[in-house]
Amino acid sequence: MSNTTEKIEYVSYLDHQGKYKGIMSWLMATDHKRIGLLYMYAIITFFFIGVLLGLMMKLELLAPGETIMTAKMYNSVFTLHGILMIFMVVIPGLSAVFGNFFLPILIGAKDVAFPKLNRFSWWIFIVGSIMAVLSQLLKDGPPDTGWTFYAPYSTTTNSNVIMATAAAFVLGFSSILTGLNFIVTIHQMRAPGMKFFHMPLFPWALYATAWIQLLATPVIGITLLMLIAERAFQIGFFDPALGGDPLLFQHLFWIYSHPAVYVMMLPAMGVITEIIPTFCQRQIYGYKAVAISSLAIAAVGFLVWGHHMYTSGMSDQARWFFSLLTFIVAVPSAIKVFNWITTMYKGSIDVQPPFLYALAFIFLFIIGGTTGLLLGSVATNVQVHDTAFVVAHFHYIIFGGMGFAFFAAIHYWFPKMYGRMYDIKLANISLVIKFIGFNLLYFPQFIIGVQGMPRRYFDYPEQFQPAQVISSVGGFILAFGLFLMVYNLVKAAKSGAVAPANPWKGSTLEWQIPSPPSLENFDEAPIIKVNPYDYK
Amino acid sequence: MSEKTVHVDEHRDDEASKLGMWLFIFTELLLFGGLFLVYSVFRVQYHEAFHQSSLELSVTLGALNTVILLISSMTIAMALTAMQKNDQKRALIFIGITLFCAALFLFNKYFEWGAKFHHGLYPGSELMALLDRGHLLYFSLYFFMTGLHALHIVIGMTLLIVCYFQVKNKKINNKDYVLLENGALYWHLVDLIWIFLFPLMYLIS
Amino acid sequence: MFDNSSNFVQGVDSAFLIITGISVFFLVVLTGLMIYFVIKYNRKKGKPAVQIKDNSLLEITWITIPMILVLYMFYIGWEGFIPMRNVPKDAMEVTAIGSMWKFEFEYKGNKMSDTMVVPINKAVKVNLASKDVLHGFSVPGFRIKEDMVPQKDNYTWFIPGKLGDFDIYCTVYCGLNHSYMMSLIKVVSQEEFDMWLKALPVKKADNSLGLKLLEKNGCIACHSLDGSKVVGPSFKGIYGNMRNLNTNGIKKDIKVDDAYIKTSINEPDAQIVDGYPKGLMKSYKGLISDTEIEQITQYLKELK
Amino acid sequence: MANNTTHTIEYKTLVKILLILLFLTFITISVTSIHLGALTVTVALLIAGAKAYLVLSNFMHLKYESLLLRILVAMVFVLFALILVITFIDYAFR
Ligand code: HEA
Ligand code: HEA
Ligand code: HEC
Ligand code: CUA
Ligand SMILES: [Cu+2]
Repeated sequence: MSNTTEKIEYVSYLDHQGKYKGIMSWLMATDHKRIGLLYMYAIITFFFIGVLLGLMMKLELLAPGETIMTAKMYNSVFTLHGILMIFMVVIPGLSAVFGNFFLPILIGAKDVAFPKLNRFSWWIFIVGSIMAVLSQLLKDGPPDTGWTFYAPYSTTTNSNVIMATAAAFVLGFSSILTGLNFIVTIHQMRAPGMKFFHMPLFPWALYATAWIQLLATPVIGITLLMLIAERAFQIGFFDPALGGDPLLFQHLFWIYSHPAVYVMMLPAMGVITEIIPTFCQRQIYGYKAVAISSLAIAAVGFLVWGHHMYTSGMSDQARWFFSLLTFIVAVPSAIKVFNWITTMYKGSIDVQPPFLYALAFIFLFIIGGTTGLLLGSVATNVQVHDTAFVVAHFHYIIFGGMGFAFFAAIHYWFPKMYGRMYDIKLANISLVIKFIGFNLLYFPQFIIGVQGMPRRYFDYPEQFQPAQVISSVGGFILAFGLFLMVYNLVKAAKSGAVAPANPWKGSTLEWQIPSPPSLENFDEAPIIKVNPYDYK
Repeated sequence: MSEKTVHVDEHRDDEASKLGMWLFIFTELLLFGGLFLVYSVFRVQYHEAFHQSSLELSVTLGALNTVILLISSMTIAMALTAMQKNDQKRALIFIGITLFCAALFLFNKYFEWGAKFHHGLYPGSELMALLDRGHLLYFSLYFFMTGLHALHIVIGMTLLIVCYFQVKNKKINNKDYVLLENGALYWHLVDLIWIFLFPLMYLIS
Repeated sequence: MFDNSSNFVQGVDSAFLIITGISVFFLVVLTGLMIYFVIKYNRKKGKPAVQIKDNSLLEITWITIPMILVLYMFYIGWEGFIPMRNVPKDAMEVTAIGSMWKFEFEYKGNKMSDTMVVPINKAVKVNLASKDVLHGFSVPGFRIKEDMVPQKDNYTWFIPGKLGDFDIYCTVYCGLNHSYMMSLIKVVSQEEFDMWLKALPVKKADNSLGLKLLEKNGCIACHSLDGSKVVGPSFKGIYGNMRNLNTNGIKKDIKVDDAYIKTSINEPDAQIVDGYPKGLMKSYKGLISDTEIEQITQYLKELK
Repeated sequence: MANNTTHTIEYKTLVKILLILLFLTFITISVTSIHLGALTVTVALLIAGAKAYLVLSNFMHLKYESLLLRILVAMVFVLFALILVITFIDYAFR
């Protein structure tokens, strides 16, 4: 660091000219902000494909019998929908997009610890995604196993399972590298003087998330490799016909995939924890409790995977053990909800789109989370396992939670990322439409789930039709709301009004710098506050 | 537009690289952890068959490979010591010995696997298909675990070869040797895994 | 208050009601608070925010209360579940066999049925087996569900308390026709049941090698033996019959003989029966030897 | 920003550690060739654990690293042990 600290002229990261020009300046970017945007564009593309597939399923389910596709096609559609949404949208989702963009800024750093590795993660994310797309196109036909790849069906069906699992493997690798990068960044790159407990809470959530990504993902990696080896060489790990044990596959799969749901959820909670204090102009209630509950969720979340297997024929001891731990892992989530709401008490509440999204998030998350409790209780799980009830649970929690948090985040940070402002009224309208559509879409599924409608059903008995129709209509309302939002944001990015550096009067570091930030974020050393949420 | 003088300073943080390497090692440990989990489950179920199958493996060859890996683990640690003492020549010799050991290990492995293949025992072979469950699982795991381990040896060797040349042209020196440190850490990981693989595969008869 | 279609309804439903009750309570209270705060402390009112210090007592309270509540929920859930694992000694045993994509029920004395008939108010133990992949045995009306795992003995049991028909669904995704894998449990009186069981024919042991091969390779999943159309054409009476082929738009009529069957197994896509899609059936080349094909052909000849 | 915090381990120490490791290897092999029944595996694994500890703390310099890193490494092993044990809650009681 020999250069003199001559004052550098401000150039935003969007206009900065480096070694590469044009599109290459993006593809070769090592700037964490550009990589964040790259992830965002890729993920939104996949998200739209996923939504389209979801709507296709809803059309098919409008009436019993075959409506727009064959059973075979339906099976590959929900498989692709699941793979796309889980591995390519929500797992990287918040952490790779907003984590990349804001983690360094929030802790007062210039970039992540390994910028080149960061770029590499994005590349292999794209490679993995291309492989996932290829698995649809290759000769043997699209995979039809569901995103869970349960053996022995996945070891015997003759669709492109190998390609799809290899894609998931590569995507997992990308996720590991992102996690690794964030942990090192948080340990080594905090601005001088910033202790762990001086960090804002979004970095805390990312920290907990990164540990899950790092430690759980290898397990699915090896599991998928074993599945591939089993298909290629007839090794009997999981297929009973070859001497394997299908339940072992389920154990290994969920050892990763349960913690993975917290990879989706923790950053979402982190975002909400940033938004609520800003719009209430009041410091977060119970900072330490919120920070530590993230770690607690991550830690206990590793040990509850068996709640996906209550009816698989596990030992009875394992059933009660997993049920008990599942209930315990719900408590830190409850703590967070209580803290958010208490933060609003005696605040000065400014009702802006990001805040409304946060409220919608809390409402939907409570529904999703508490239906998780019904699933976690062994007796009721027997009734609703593998029914539409589960589908409703995870859609509530994944997009009611993670999805609305994503929207909250994008509305919160949009002015910072692009330096422009969107139309607030339109944002509110689209939120209301989405909220209504969402509940219409998924609430009926709880009801038919309790009545026994199994999931992954292409066709269904007639008594379930009314609920399915309401649900399908809701799907289209939701999609319309989504369209309005995208229209609003794209228009704003192109020609929105210029936004001030701190439109919401936030107190964390990102609001101290110009919008959009310059290449190295801080042209002057940032002022580190002991309490990141100090509004005085 | 003229070149801006925004300087991207040559930021170097050895602590960060080392922490990064350790984290990567964690993921490798859990990758093999998954396999050890599968191994334990099947071993408990097919106790007898695992015993009998392991008789097929040569303890001598396994022990030899253990010794080789332990020695190589020491020499790479010594290479680091040499580098810290600014003794470039010795460092090169020690990396060389390590690479030699690695090659020897792979040679033995080739020999061992070759013998199995020769007897028609390899994944997907007709003989494998005829084995009963326990034996089949044992050999599947044997090939999978030692195969994955051998792959890690190859990766480790590549890393060390890079280190060798970096030491040679002084890119790695006694002021900046974190790459060698990380290469060594990776190599120890390979050793660490073998320390568990050896008794579990060869010594359970 | 609960209907008594089976002995588990009460345990499951009361757990369901209690957990739902607590959940709805929290949902309503928390949402109410949110709305109240938004109105009361709205910035438009112009009151500045009050910075409130953390209060450990409050935090401990709201860690403890949910903790107690979840432990209670766990307890009632477990209580409702325990009986499902304790089968009375005198239960009647029925083996339910799942295969792609149908249920079969084996009663004592090697009697087979494709619906399950049980006498009311008597304990029935259902042994669960699968011939190929995972299936699920779910009877929503009885609140029971357990997976059918190949080569593993799972079981469930129940005491039916109400006459009538109850749906059985396959709940574990098992491939193409997963959503058509359904059956019925008919709960009848003891006398009716005895009569039904007596009338149920004993399954004649068909030891034909060809049939074994068809079962072993999973052909039965797509080709029925009784003339019903499943995924592919039925095997019943195909040998010697005429077939309308429609391969890639080229129509052709052909008589089913040894050679045709052989190509159909080795290269199914070379000759497609009119009305069926290409690529559904995979090639069994290398998996079924020529002698085995002959045995299959032999069996098909006899299947009239 | 040189590496001046890293501890240098003398050649002599490294040789000593290697000798102990070789000795332990020798013990494992001889212990497992006399039949101890179920104990064999336990002993073999305990020795493997000791060897792993030596490699980690000396060859991998963990002895001289920060407390934080040492805790993290321990945490990874504990996590794996927990996962193993919990999986066996299923398998042991089936
Ligand atoms: C983001 C993703 C996400 C998250 C965060 C969760 C969170 C939870 N999940 Fe969910 N789950 C999924 C995604 C997720 N899940 C998916 C994708 C599946 C299906 C996979 C498949 O099979 O394809 C699934 C399936 C699933 C099952 C298996 C269902 C089955 O197949 O039988 C279970 C069972 O226990 C479960 C439970 C829970 C619980 C207890 C939580 C808890 O963490 C929830 C905690 C939150 C709250 C409790 C709400 C807030 C608290 C309050 C408002 C206070 C009041 C509460 C108390 C008094 C405790 N989930
Ligand atoms: C994130 C995950 C995600 C998302 C977003 C969706 C979106 C949708 N899903 Fe879902 N779905 C799954 C994950 C998801 N799904 C999974 C894992 C399965 C199980 C697959 C399997 O069984 O293997 C499943 C299964 C599933 C089924 C059940 C299939 C069956 O069992 O028979 C159905 C049925 O209608 C369905 C419908 C829909 C619809 C209509 C939409 C959408 O069209 C609705 C539109 C949604 C919105 C408008 C709001 C959501 C917004 C976000 C999440 C923000 C995302 C973030 C970025 C933009 C980066 N999905
Ligand atoms: C995934 C479903 C599936 C499986 C499994 C399957 N088939 Fe088929 N089979 C089909 C379909 C669909 C057709 C019709 C299209 C065609 O001719 O290829 C067919 C056609 C045939 C025909 C021609 C039938 C006729 O009426 O002309 C024969 C013979 C046949 N299959 C034999 C077998 C045998 C033997 C097996 C098992 C070793 C088997 N099939 C497994 C789906 C399947
Ligand atoms: Cu059988 Cu689904
Ligand atoms: Cu889970």
